[in-house]
Amino acid sequence: MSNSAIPSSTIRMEGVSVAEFSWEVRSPLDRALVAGRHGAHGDAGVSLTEIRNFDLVQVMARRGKTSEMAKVAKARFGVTAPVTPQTAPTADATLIWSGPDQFFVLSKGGKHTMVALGQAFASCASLSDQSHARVLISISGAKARTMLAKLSSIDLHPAVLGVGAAAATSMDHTSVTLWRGGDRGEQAVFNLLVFATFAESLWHTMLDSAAEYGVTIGHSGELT
Amino acid sequence: MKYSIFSLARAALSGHKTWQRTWRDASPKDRYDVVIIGGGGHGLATAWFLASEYGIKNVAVLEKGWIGSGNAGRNTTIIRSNYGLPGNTGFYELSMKLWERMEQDLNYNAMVSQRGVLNLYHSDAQRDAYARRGNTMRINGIDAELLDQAALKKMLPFLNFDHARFPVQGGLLQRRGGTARHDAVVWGYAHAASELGVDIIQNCEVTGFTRDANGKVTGVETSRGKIGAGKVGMAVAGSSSRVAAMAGLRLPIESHVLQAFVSEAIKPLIPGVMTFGAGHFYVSQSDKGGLVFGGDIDGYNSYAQRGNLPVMEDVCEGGMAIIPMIGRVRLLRQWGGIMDMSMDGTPIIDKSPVDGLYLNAGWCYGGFKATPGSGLVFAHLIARDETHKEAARFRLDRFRTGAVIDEKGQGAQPNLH
Amino acid sequence: MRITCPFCGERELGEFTYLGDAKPVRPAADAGEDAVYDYVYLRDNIAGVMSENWYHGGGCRAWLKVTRNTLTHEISAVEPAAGAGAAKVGA
Amino acid sequence: MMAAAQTHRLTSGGLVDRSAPLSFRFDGQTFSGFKGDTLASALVANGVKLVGRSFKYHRPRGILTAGSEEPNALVELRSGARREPNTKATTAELYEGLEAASQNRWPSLNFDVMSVNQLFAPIFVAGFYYKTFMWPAKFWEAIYEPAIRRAAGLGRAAVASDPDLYDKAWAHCDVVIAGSGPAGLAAALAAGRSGARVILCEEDFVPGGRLLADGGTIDGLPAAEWLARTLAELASLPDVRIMTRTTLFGVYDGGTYGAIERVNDHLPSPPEHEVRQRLWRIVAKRCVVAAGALERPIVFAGNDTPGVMMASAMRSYIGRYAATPAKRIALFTNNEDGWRTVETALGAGLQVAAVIDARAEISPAHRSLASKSGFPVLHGSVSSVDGGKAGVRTLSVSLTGGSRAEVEADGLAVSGGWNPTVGLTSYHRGRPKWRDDIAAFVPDGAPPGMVAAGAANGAFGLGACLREGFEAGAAAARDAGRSGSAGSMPVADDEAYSLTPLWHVAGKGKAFVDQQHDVTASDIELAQREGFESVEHLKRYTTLGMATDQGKTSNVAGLAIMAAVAGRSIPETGTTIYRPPYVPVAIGAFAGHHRDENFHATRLTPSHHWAAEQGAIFVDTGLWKRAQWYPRAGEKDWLESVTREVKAVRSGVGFCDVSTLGKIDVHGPDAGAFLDRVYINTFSNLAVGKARYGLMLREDGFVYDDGTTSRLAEDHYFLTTTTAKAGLVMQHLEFCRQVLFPELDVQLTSVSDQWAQFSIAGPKTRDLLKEIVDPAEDLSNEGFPFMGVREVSLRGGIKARLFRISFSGEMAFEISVPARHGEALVRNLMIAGAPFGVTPYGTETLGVMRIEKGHVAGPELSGTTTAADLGLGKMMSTKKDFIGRVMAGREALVAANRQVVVGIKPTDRARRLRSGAHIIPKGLTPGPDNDQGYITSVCFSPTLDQWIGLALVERGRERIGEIVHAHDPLRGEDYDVELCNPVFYDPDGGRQRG
Repeated sequence: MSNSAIPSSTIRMEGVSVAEFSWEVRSPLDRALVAGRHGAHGDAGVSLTEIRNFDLVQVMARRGKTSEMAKVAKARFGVTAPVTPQTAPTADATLIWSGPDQFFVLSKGGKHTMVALGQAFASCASLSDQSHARVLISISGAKARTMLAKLSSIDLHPAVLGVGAAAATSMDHTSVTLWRGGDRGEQAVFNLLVFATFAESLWHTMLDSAAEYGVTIGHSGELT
Repeated sequence: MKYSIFSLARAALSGHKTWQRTWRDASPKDRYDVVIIGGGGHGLATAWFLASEYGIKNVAVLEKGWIGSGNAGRNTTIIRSNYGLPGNTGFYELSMKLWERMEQDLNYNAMVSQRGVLNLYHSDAQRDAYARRGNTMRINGIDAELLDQAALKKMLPFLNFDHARFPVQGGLLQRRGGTARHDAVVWGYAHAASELGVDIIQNCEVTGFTRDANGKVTGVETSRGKIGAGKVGMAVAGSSSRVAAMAGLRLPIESHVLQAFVSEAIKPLIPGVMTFGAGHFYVSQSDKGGLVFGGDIDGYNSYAQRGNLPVMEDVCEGGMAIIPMIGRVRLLRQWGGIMDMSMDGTPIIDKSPVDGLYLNAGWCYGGFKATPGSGLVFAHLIARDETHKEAARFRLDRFRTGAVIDEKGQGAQPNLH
Repeated sequence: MRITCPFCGERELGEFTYLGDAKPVRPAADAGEDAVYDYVYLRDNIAGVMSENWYHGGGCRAWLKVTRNTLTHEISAVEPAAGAGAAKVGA
Repeated sequence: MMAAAQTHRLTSGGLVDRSAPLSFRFDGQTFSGFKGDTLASALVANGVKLVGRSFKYHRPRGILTAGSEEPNALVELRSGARREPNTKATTAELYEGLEAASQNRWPSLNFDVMSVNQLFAPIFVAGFYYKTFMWPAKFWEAIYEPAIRRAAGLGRAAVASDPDLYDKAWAHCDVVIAGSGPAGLAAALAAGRSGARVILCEEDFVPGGRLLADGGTIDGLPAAEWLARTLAELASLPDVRIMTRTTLFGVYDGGTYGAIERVNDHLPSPPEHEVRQRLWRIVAKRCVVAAGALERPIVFAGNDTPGVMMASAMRSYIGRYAATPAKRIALFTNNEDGWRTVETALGAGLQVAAVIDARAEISPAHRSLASKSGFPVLHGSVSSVDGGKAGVRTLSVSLTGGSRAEVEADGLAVSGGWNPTVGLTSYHRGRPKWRDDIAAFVPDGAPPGMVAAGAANGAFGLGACLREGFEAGAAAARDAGRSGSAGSMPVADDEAYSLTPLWHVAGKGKAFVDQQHDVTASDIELAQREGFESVEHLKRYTTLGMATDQGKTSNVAGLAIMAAVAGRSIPETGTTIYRPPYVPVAIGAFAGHHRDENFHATRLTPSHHWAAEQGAIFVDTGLWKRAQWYPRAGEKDWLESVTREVKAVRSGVGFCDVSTLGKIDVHGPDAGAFLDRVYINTFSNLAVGKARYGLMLREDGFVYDDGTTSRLAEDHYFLTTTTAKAGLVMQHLEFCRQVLFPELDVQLTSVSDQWAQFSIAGPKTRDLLKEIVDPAEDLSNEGFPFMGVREVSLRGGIKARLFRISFSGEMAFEISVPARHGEALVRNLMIAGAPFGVTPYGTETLGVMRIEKGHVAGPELSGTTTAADLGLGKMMSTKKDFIGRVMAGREALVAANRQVVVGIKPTDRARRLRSGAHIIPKGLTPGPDNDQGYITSVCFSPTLDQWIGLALVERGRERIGEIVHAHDPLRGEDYDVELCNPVFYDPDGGRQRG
């Protein structure tokens, strides 16, 4: 399993002497995630994929600066930042509502790092880097919704949690951010941001919850 | 009428037609020396001690429903005196000593059963806190033992030693702790108090106080008319704020719901009382065979006498964490009682700021074990107008002065006590 | 019990933490010991409709003012605390 | 062993699958039944009548009902770790290899020694134990109680950990329906067609309710055909879900319902990866209770004899299971409905010995049925039953007019009328109301959003059930905002239902009200005589209705008898409070996945897996696993390892993962002002690039939490909390921000998981850091002074934050990197520190060094100490307001005799100290009046080569140098200690500043 991916957001080679030390990143799920088939035999009902190496920045409006923050976001991302529990996908980032007057910027490729966004939002928002504070898990498969109903107390019905809808909620007494990505074929895709230090524990719970349906496990560097 | 195996056998000959009422069904008189509001364990015990210890027999106990219909009949029946702070330790031990002679005092079998109360610990820090508490108990002449894991494995081999999230390291044991049959305590005090002349008046709800020109309480207004009183004591846990408000008082108390649970009856499985130290779960097994268990309060103000699923699940999770053999035992009944949660987790037994009105309140979820002790010290306060020495710190003004008795160290946050 | 968070929608009790009566107001710095004692310790302990502080810690982390009947647990209104979503102020 | 033939099975009919025979064992004997049987129906089919023994008198008992209301036929199902006591044979689905045993008998069901209790029955009346067993007092625990406990209880629970899995799930819908009889199905049809999301819960393993046994005609079709058609239509509706083997057991606030699904109880054990049972939390806008009604018994002498059965249950056994409880039956009824059992029995070719009808009039149709079939109709009541464990033999009948008759029969069907199931509708303290026309309580005051329909609402006719169900379903869908058409309503005729209330027939012998708890009619009379007249007193005194059936068959009869003896009406007498769950639910199901190691989540630090590789011993700290110490080969105990770690740090360099501390970004122009209000000391004047120790109080003036907070930018502070309080402090700060001080422009974000943070401590810290930090960074005392904070570059590319703070008292830095670099950082620290003997250390060493340094931690921050108690009183600013300021000034909090933190050393240097020992002035006998404090924290100090500790002692700081007594009776230890300065190590602080 490769652990050598270097997120350009946090690692900047500034040409200092020799790189004596390796600063490889290791996902909190590095040990727990064993790719392959798990649980009941037959067609796997659930697919769990960890998405690795992303930038995640929390943007919180300062007092009285909501509309200014919205303008900056619109200018930078070309979409309206969500003001209700929704996501706003753009070409190179997804804006995810995370609470009143705040949203996450989820991206890859180093364009929307803390430093870059910090400058853009300096006048109107407080930013906090959460790139390492969360683990991102994508859940799909015919039984994804059934399995998630064991962990989530919110209504996952497609008419209620539609594509693009988000929720700041809890699973297994742990705070998570959940949103529906674009469907994959006929199937819904649920994305889950989990606190990094809880991730292994919640991962095991998810595996236990999914085992009866059969599970395919993997990881990916691509955002869905 | 004296109860014994002989009277029982005699009565059997007549098909038990000779038994009389366990307590007289009294109608209110115009005036009493003392009126106690609340026909729960504390109120009835207070009346009995007034009559038996302090010679005040012209006493009425007013109960809005039927006696024992409040927390006296809704608790998990545990008795113990394993407290760690001055003020509590002596008082609960006084109460424990009264439990130990209750049945002979009252001529009623309340099934006081000293099968032991064990608090499990799961960390060094918890062990140290229990050591401190256990030493306090011993210094106060109370039995306490600190058990290690090896001793526990012998005593309770069914605990989850091998697959625990928070492994058990040991426990603080009070062998004299145990349980009592809660309803029988109520009936026993009612029986004995009634024999001494106390009027127990059911279906008599207090709706207000009568006061003289100086503001002194002179009696109560009730659903059965005005009743005059030399002194009025209130022992209405769960409703303390409402009754006190009739006298214009605000109390450092919130009402919270505490759920309790009982399983189907099974053959003896769990010997004494035990509390899980890494979650909210405690359990004992009743003489009838049901596991009687509970956990934390629901955590929000409530007068609804019922709780919600999260706490019920939390309690059962605690049970399955520490005693996973109870998985297939079925939960039979769930109920809720309204707790007088005080601001430091400790009761208030004091004269109120209103002349002639005496307070017995704020028992949190610990009132049952205090029943006889509470009765004695409250009777003392009412009879003598002075605090009993074992209740000296249960003053109302302690919140003002800061002399709080906060066993859990949670401060003025009732739902955390 | 379910609380409709004004930001997140209806959510399960387990996502919330209770603090207590929302009526007492923290006294001004010079209000004196009696006023603070009253604020910290004394409660109306209402049997009926009460305004309460709840925290949506398992969700959006907003503090909410919930109007709830303590006799029935019925919730009749939920609004954000003054400083929840306050970025809108003056916007 | 060959199974005996099913002697009492009809050759045709019923819903059992004769092509799927199942073998099972009851009390060691092998029998066979069919798929579709319950254990009870299979026992009936095999002619087994004696199934259990009663609670108190150990009387022989059979099968009374065919559902979850069963009081008698309780068995231990399965064996070993899967043994399930008190399982109702009437609901246990038969599976191949099922094993069940009768309970509460010894040595056998047939010969039960404890049935001797019946001889003592004259004494063992209600509440007898309250009147005796009091002398001598010691005998209670020693003799009486153990005997009572052994005799009580019913079945035996397993004594090994439950091997099966459970889980819990959430479901959401517009309408949840309890019960799939005609009313429930009609409700589901109406709601489902309207477009509502519907969940229909059925506790049985097949839907249909009474249709399965009683049949009927609906929409002109035989019931079975209508049922099949209806189920097919419901299955075609995408948002209608039928959950069989699922009981809706409780209703909670806000439209939350509890349901238990017995996913795999019909199998010997659950398939791999599957759960035994699942707890459902169903969130529904509306609820239709279509849970039907329960037939009620009539109380008469010998009514507990095996072979006495509810009339509807007998119909179920014959009609649904094709099993015949008797060859020659009699019916005792007070209503029209009971007669259906006669029709069913005749249809199955059974003999009818007689019908005993308590009503004055019976219908001409029934009269002609009797004469056609040749059985007598006796107007009167059964006054006693003669029989025994072999079952009913003879019935004595008191005829209207006074004469008597005897009837020979081997089975007696009893119908006392029907009680709507008012459980669910009453769980929010709604009190059911009495209806004279059906002599029964019906739902009233149901929780918001809930209605009862059909028999559950007192509408007993098939047509009425369909109508009420359909209308309730349609209305519920409308209320939930669904506007589709409910289509046409299914129709059926209503059967007649006339009844003459009859509760108790006077007669000789024990007449049981609560069969499981052996509560008799005379017990109720006794309770009334002794003043236990209120129904709650009655219940508690006699235990009526408190058995595993929750009084489903006994409560109403009990209070009717009480009403009669007390001379009141039944509605005046009232009901007891109904309490959930509707049926008993396995504790394991409520726990679900959260048991054993999964009881709570586990949090892992960034260096966890590395530490595990090193062989670290972990300690649970809240949800965290933290490295406690790192043993090395040859070390004999933790003390040796910890001593080595401490020495290594104090003489060289070591590091420790401190990522568990709560970390909060405090942003905004008012961040400094905000911190000034939450800390007792001032932060607004902290320079950028500096850190400061801060202390928070609760509003009541006692210490809440502490930590080091740094200013990273003009408008950005980085606040740390203790590990224990991380989440609570975040909540508290959000409260301050959103509720108390909304006028401040400040934003809070938890960054606890963003940063891997390590303490690097020891005189060689700088040497190590120079290896790993970009050489351009100035780490000298001048370039990076004590309490300085800065972002630095590390060799190899990444940025880190360095904090020059020290908990150990050594020259130390804390370094933090983005968490996914945490493990790389540890590995690099090991490489970079190798020349200096770098030593990873755990929380024990952390603790030793903080005690040596006199820093307070968890045991001192007990929630009952003030800042001054901790020696930090001077930090309290007098120039600003802050949380807790005013209450901290109360007299008891500033009293001179408070217990304050002080150091302690044993006078005997070899003596070990233990936390929890109390401090008594030297020379005094320990007692409550001279208990002056206690030891809070202890350690063996390798630096001082002796045990040292911190204690909270009355006036401790004024008594430095005093020898006091440490009293530890729990552990049998008494010794002298000297009170001393709590800072044992480097009191001037030169090392950490150097």
